[in-house]
Amino acid sequence: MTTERIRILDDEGNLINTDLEPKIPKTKLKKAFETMVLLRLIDEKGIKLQRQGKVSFHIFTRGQEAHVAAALALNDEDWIYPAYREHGLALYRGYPLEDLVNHLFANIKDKHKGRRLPGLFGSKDHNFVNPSAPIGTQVIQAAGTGYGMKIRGENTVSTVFFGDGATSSNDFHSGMNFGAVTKSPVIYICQNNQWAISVPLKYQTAADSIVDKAIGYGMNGLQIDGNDFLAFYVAVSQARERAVRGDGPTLIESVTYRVGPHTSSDDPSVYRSEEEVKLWEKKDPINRFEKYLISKQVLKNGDRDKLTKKYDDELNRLIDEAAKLPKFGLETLFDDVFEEMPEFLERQKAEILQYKED
Amino acid sequence: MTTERIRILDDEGNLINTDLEPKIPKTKLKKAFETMVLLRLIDEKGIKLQRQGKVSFHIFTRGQEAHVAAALALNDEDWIYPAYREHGLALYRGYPLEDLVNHLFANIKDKHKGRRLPGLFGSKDHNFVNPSAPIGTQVIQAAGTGYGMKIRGENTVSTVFFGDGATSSNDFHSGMNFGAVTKSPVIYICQNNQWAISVPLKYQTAADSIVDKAIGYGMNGLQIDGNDFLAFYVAVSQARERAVRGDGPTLIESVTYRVGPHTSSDDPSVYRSEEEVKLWEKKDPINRFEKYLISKQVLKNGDRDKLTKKYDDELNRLIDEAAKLPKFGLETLFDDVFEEMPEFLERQKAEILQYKED
Amino acid sequence: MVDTNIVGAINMALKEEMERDNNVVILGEDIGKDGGVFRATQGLIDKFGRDRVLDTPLSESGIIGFATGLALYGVRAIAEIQFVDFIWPAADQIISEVAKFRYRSGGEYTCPMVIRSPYGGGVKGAHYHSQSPESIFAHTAGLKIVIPSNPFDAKGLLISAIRDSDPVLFLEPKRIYRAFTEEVPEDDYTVPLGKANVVKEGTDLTLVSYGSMLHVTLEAASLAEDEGISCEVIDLRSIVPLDLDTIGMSVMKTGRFISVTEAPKTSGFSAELSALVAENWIEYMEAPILRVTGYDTPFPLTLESFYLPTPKRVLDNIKKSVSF
Amino acid sequence: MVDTNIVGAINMALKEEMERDNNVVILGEDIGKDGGVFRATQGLIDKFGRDRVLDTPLSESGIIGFATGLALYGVRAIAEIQFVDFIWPAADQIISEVAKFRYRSGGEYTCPMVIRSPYGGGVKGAHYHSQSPESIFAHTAGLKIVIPSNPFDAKGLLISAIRDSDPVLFLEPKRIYRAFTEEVPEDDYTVPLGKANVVKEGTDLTLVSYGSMLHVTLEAASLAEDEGISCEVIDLRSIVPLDLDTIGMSVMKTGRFISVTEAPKTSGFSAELSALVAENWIEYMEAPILRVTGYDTPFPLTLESFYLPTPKRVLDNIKKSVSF
Ligand SMILES: Cc1ncc(C[n+]2csc(CCOP(=O)(O)OP(=O)(O)O)c2C)c(N)n1
Ligand SMILES: Cc1ncc(C[n+]2csc(CCOP(=O)(O)OP(=O)(O)O)c2C)c(N)n1
Ligand SMILES: [Mg+2]
Ligand SMILES: [Mg+2]
Repeated sequence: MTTERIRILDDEGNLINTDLEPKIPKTKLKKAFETMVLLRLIDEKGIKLQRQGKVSFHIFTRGQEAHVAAALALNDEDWIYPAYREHGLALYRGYPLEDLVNHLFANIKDKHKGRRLPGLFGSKDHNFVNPSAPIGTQVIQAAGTGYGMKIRGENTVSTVFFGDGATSSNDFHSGMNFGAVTKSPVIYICQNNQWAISVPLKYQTAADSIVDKAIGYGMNGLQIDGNDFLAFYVAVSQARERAVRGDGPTLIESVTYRVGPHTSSDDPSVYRSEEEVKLWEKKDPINRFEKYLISKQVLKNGDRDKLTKKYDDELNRLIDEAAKLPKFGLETLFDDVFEEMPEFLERQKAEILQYKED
Repeated sequence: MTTERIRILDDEGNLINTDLEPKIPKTKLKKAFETMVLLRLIDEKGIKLQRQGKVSFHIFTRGQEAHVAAALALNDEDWIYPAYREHGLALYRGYPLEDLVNHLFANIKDKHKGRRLPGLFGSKDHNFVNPSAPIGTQVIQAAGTGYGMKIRGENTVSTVFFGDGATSSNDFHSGMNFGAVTKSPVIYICQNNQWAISVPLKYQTAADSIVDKAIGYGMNGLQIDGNDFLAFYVAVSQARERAVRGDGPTLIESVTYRVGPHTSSDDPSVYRSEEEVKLWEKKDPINRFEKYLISKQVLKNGDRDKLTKKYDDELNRLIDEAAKLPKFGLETLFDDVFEEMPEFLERQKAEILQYKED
Repeated sequence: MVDTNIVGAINMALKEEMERDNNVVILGEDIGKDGGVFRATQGLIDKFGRDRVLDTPLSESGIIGFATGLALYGVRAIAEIQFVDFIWPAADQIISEVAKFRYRSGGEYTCPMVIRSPYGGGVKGAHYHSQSPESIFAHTAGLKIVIPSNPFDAKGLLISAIRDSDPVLFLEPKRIYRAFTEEVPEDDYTVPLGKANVVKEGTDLTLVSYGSMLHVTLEAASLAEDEGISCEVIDLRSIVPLDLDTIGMSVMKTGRFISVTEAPKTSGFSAELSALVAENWIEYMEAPILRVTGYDTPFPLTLESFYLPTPKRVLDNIKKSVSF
Repeated sequence: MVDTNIVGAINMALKEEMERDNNVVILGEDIGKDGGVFRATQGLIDKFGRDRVLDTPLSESGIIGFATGLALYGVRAIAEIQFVDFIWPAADQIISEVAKFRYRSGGEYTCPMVIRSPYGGGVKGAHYHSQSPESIFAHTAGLKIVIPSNPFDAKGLLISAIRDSDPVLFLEPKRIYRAFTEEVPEDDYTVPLGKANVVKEGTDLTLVSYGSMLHVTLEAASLAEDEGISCEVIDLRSIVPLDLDTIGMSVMKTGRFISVTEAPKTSGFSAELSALVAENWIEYMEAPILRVTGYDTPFPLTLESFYLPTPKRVLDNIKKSVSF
């Protein structure tokens, strides 16, 4: 049933579809590449910090870095509902690396006030919505936001990311359906990385492809090689155009792979083979994009190493600083439950403050 | 996208597809017709009783009586999860009319002990599962039962009915998905009667047809004229064969129409036109089936009136008897919460029994 | 002033708020042409159009999740759940999302919205058209829960809820939707969330209730009066935030406490009320702290008049308390 | 006898019951090759195969609805919800279906199944890997709710739950999954549902808890002992059905009562316990009936050690009670 998979770069990064090759300014291409390199490094640092007991948890983006392309295809005013492996979109939009590091440490400078698991962050300034942990809930929320844009007559779109596992969730279903019925400007992007923790795609759905699910909602569908930065860009651009034109939402299936463990708590060797991982490592999105950029003279050989070194230094510095900062104080425990603190919370707060020194 | 709609009888009841015409023993055809006539009469009586204040509520099957065909295509050991407009399946399987009437009156002979809204009944003896009211929940339950049949190696199937509105529910999604992934012997039958109370199909889904939803689950799909008894029979038979062969589930979209109000509480004149109803009344499933049966010499002109008279008498008698019976006593309020009554319920029971005479 | 019942008052509040602020949108099943199965939204689609009066697909999870996306974006959404018994498909959106957005984002994202839903028994609705789940949502930090008992409060509380910065679950006592009318101002007024109403003053015993049970409670109080027992009756109006001071003032005066709620007894909101009294004012109590509630069974049909608290059953508990 | 922890004991119970009865099937996310994210189902897929150890799609609603269909059909399903925080998508199946099937069908259809799920804080899990929703399900008539506090009980209670004729929500205190080991019989034994365990006898004050909070409570009791206060500590083991007699015997003796639970305070199960004591034994009470609980906020991360009841906080409440 599946429509053709969009590929512009082959597994080695050679341009194989010049017709579709998008025209992206070099500065943007470069910035995208930098963001992807940075993501790779954040994974390395993150898991090290977790192993050292300095942060409590790490979520990997490794292998799925091509998602950064969406940030180029979208406008900054477009809303993004991430799942939890889309750090690149926030970073590309200018979310400060310092904020991310402080968030990982859940320290006093963490915008979420030390309340979230590291990696589950959002930023209102960047229209990058704070995700929860329950899988799939953001899909329908994104549809609601898209509807808001529609009835206000804005030229923006609402974009949502979710995994292959999430397609089984209740709110994938409601989210796809509500978006399609109301013809709202929504882009649904499934990062089909073949696994939901230890559950392989074949136990998740019997469909030939996830993109086939679009049909049952009367929605446009596109399938892309999710490790192909250019294909990712083209699909999101097409979907965006369609959405702002008033032609309704699109489901994009990005076929990719979760190269790392699910999270720092996971041991994938229990349930999948090294060979499979190896196979996909060969299709690495950063390597492919790098080759393309070199061919386009956006990058030179050696640039990547320099970049890595630069970010490594910067991250080390930020980490050192972040590690020194204290956590939020006990007096903040009752903030933000409601806009104004009701009396019963004032009483609970008074009680707990007795234990401040413990 | 939609596959071809199966039709064997045209809107007038003429045979238009002899290739597909099923071979069904005359006795069964006759019994099916009788059941359909009975259903029509139950609607008439039910709403009258409700208007008279003798029963609290009525749910109509009018216009959707062709569902009785499924009872012929299935074996009696196959499980049926009805929505709430499939009374015909229970009746065809031998659920006593007397039980139904007593259930409507929620009297002391009601198998559900006077606990359910009239029309929400099941019967374990007839593998006809007691439905709830929350829409869609039975879809995944039917999948679970199908899986049970599969792992026990039985040659039975699990069949579930639901409306077009129900396709938006969470458990349509989980039910379709779990059934397909486990390749369980399940038949999903959507009675697409064009309305969910006042919400028309176009506000329910943007899909071209409900049967298109099968694709996204990797499931076989069939669309039928749901007012065509023979098409209904053929589709369920095909789906059943496939299921017991181990080839997995089928979604059948039965395109039909809710000719009556949603329930006795509903006034459809507020939200839909008389013309639309009239149009569909011309495609009446009983009339079409009658014409076919007369052409096959299973029935004669005038048989239907005689049947109606017979059932009218029987129903009147049963209603008179049912109306005389008392309700379940207060001492039964705490039965069946658990298998054995725990102490705390014994205490609550003792308390309430003080009020028995009030 | 118009003479209207609770449904009428709700319809007024919705209409006026939608007129006042075109950023207010309502959504739910059958709320458009049908005007809602209880007619609470009657006429609104004609006045405000489908964009702002959205008949949704049959998915409560969808309704609340969609409203959440609207709320985050800055649109004020009022979602209707046709019967609160059907709220469970939306439990994840309400409990995991709506209630926690402000907190989890450190105050960046907020989720002000109203979830309106008819609740409660007494309408021959059986298992799935009769339940009262307020205590479950009261246990969910971040939600406000409002339950009016009369048309005046219904309108004033609903307007407050719509203008509130936090998510509000607004439970409507369907049993008394049309039970009586009263004068309701046609213009804009609010009844504040978190302030209880002392409906009747008394000296011997404190009765606390809300929603449709308030009327059962009042009847019981009047029966008790006939027997020379003076009951103070408090209508909570909102259970989160709860007006603990008003309860405290009353029990310090009366020394006796009974709450009347229709949900099943175990872990019902009556338990919370008893616990609050027992932890704060036990030294004033002259009798057991009692609850008159529904029972720990699914909601019945033919036996619902026994299942629900009755004036008689409340009265017996009043007598038990005063004769302790 | 084997020396094992709570996860180990649960794994033993599952394995033994699946060996004993091939009608027992388990299902959930990652319970197969992965052996569950906490390893509670480790090794079972190799022993019993995918038919009986079913890795499901990512849908809690699906897991419970599928288990319901199995239960109705006569297969004994044990469903795992990976973290109880993720149970909400299944709320409708649990509350509307599982809990009510027996009642609504007049006893024709029954729904015996076990829903296993890790619950509770203390593992740096933040909002969505830390919650304790037991009171919500306690409010749902038709469910039994079991919460073990040690390996011996975990195995014996789980076996009872699997063999029970009614649906059981079996909440596993993940904070103490691996906190300690003890001797657990290798063979078949059961711990009955609905019988509390008096873990420590005492005369001055009754402390009631369950699950991981039981250990906090015991520590507090031992601190109190140091100060000359004798606490009786009761481990409820199941909250529905509740062993009210054991609580009653204790409070009639001590005249003082504190419950310790980690869920938010408002409408938590502690409220039910306070209410029961206040309605049944107030005349014995010599002090306010107290609750030590989590607070009415979403579950925090860096501040969780303050949020959760601590021995110190329980001790302060003990002192408050005895010095009243
Ligand atoms: C409702 C819910 N159920 C279970 C979990 C536990 N869980 C966290 S991530 C995950 C797998 C998600 O898979 P997928 O959607 O494919 O995303 P991926 O991690 O592969 O990017 C599971 C089961 C959860 N967070 N929420
Ligand atoms: C979860 C849930 N939400 C809302 C309702 C109220 N309700 C009862 S029937 C119905 C419409 C059902 O439509 P459909 O599935 O098409 O079945 P039909 O009545 O047309 O046969 C609605 C909204 C319900 N019963 N359950
Ligand atoms: Mg995945
Ligand atoms: Mg319909």
